[in-house]
Amino acid sequence: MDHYFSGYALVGLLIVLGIGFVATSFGANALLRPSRPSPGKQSTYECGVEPTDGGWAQSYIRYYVFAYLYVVFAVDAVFVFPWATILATVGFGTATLLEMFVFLGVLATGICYTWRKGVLSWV
Amino acid sequence: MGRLHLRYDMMAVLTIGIRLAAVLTGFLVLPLLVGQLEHKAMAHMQARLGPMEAGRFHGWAQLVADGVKFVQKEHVLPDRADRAMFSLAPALALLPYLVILVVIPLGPSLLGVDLDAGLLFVLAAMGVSVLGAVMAGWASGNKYAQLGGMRSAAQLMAYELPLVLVAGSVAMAAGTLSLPGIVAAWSLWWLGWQGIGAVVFFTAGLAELHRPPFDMPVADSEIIMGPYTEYTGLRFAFFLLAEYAGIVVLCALTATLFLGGWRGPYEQQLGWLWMLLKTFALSFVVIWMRATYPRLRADQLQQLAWKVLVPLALIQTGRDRRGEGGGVRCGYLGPAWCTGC
Amino acid sequence: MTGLDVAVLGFGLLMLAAAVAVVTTKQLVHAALWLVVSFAALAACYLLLTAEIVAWVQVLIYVGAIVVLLLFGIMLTRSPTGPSSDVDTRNRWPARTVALAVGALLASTAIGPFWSTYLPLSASSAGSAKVLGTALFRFWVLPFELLSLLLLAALVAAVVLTRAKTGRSDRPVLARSSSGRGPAIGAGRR
Amino acid sequence: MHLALAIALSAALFTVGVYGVLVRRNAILVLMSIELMLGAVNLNLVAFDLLHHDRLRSGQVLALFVIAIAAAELGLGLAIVLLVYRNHGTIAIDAVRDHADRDPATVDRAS
Repeated sequence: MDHYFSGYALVGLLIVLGIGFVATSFGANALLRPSRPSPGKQSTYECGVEPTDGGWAQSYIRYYVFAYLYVVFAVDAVFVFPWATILATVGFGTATLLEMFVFLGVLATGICYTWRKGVLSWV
Repeated sequence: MGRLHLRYDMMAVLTIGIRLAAVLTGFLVLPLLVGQLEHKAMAHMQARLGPMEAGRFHGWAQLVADGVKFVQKEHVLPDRADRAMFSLAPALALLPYLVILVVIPLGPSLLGVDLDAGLLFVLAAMGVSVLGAVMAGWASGNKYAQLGGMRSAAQLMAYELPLVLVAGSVAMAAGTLSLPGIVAAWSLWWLGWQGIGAVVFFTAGLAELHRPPFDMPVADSEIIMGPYTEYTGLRFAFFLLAEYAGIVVLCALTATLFLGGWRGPYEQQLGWLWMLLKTFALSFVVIWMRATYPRLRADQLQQLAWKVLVPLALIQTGRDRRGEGGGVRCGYLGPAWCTGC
Repeated sequence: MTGLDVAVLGFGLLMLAAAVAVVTTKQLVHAALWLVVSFAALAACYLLLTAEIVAWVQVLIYVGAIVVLLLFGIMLTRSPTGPSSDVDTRNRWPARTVALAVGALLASTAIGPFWSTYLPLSASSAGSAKVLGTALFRFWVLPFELLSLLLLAALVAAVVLTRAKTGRSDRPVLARSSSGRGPAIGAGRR
Repeated sequence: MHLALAIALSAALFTVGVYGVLVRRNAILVLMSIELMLGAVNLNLVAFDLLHHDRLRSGQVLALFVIAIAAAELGLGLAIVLLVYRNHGTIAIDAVRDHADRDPATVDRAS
């Protein structure tokens, strides 16, 4: 109990400390830096050319497919961790191992499917 | 009695203070050392001298001078930018690495805190830091920045998976998620056993940090630093610091998980030294890679991740059927099939 | 009220405030980022409840993956950079009424019986990887395997859905993109 | 800590989620609100798991399953939203009425 809460309290303190560090350096920056805004300076940087139509660029759906692939696999990957910690304990042996292999095998099927469908080769 | 309690509390507060101060110092000093190493090592690889002026002796104070310069630079806020997000993104990119450092052990008891779910904590925090790049890319209101943001997000998603899988493989070998626990369980033959995992972890980590040859999201010759295009001054410096802090974290993690952390000759006395040496040796490899390999294309990046690293990581996880320690260690289809039921 | 109560209340209020921002902000990307804040605070609540693994899985999956997915979705549907006026329907008051009614119902039915129940958070390992792993692989094996099948099905579905448009470009579906901006998805070849 | 606190927070979060689902026009924002509701459910599951301490750890395991399934659901939902956007040029959920039960003679407002 003590160890658990004191450990995370330390992490929390460190986060607070980090925010303090960032705030201090931004504050020092605000005091030390000049501030001379001008329209040219504040326009969007496009390699010295006049910026054209908005700050929006079209993206590929392909990014979405890869992102979704990741989500699906990340969801299983998190189950690997509880599994990893108990495999060596008494009472969990080959059966647990095989269960995980079935799980991973189904997912490997998924990746084979996407591979065959050509999703993994960009464009 | 009461006084004893008070003294105990004082001690506890002092210990916590020392730990926090040590983590913060490490966070501020180690990335600078890696940065300086990069300046000098890369210069010598390219038959240059690198920085020589600042601090007189081989330009050791170059990065300090850079920092002083960055603090005094103007913060240019583009008209199209989303003000709050634009200003906060660098902090979001930087802070996760500070937080990760707290669980990395320099020695058996020489660490910020030993979390029971340390490994999962580290992976979660690494995922958060990428949000900084995506936020920066979107908030800049610049096409190149947005493209860079998308690319870094896509890259993160491709490489986080092998990272998570091989981390799971190590956790299985050690039977614990606590980082000191993993180092304690480490033994020399893991080098061969977890070798694939080490390579996959290190490569995927490089990709997550956008280090060359995986620097397509920030390719300066192509999309002018990607998400960081519009950044100036201290906020830009924060992104740089995040990159180098990321190198430190990645190398320290690889050393902890795969190379045995503080383990080595005289580990009782010199453990911290081994850990630091391993970390810096790996950092040198990171720099070496930058000077050696050309940038990968978007399709090559994704194919490397999904067609090479993920299958390798799956193989690594699959190979793990024999762990260490007690319990049931029967082969895959061995006669002890019943023990688990 | 113990310190733990105060901490849970603090993070809980942060979570609620961020959630309110998610459902009221006019900017889509801000909504996604408030969602991050809300879920981070929720993860902190899990941590305080000693559900360690659930907390970090929450951060890993939601912050690292789902929010990025949402951001992709937002960027692919061409959301404006600034605030947009048409993110809400006009029935704001009916929505408020219904939501408050649901909330009141939940609160009255769920809080009542447990008004004075005290959560004994003595076992710090209540949510550790070992405990959850033991439960998962001893009692929840079948749901766990079914989950993999579900994920496989979802993966196949997503591939089919997103590949639909990368096929022939003379499909009637594509021709119906009438806003004059052309097909936005997979429009690298515009 | 008091269980009522967790339940109250969870109920409030669920309320916010319900409001979001009802009031939002943009389909992606609706999906986000659904995630809020699922988060509220998870908070309840975890809190009651710690109360009951059963051998199955049902609450926490179910919370893990909910997170996993929510991820799959959201990804698929977004894929559908992207398709809708491609076909209709909008993802305002009240503008997409292809499957609405009404007289086919009325004007097609979908596109």
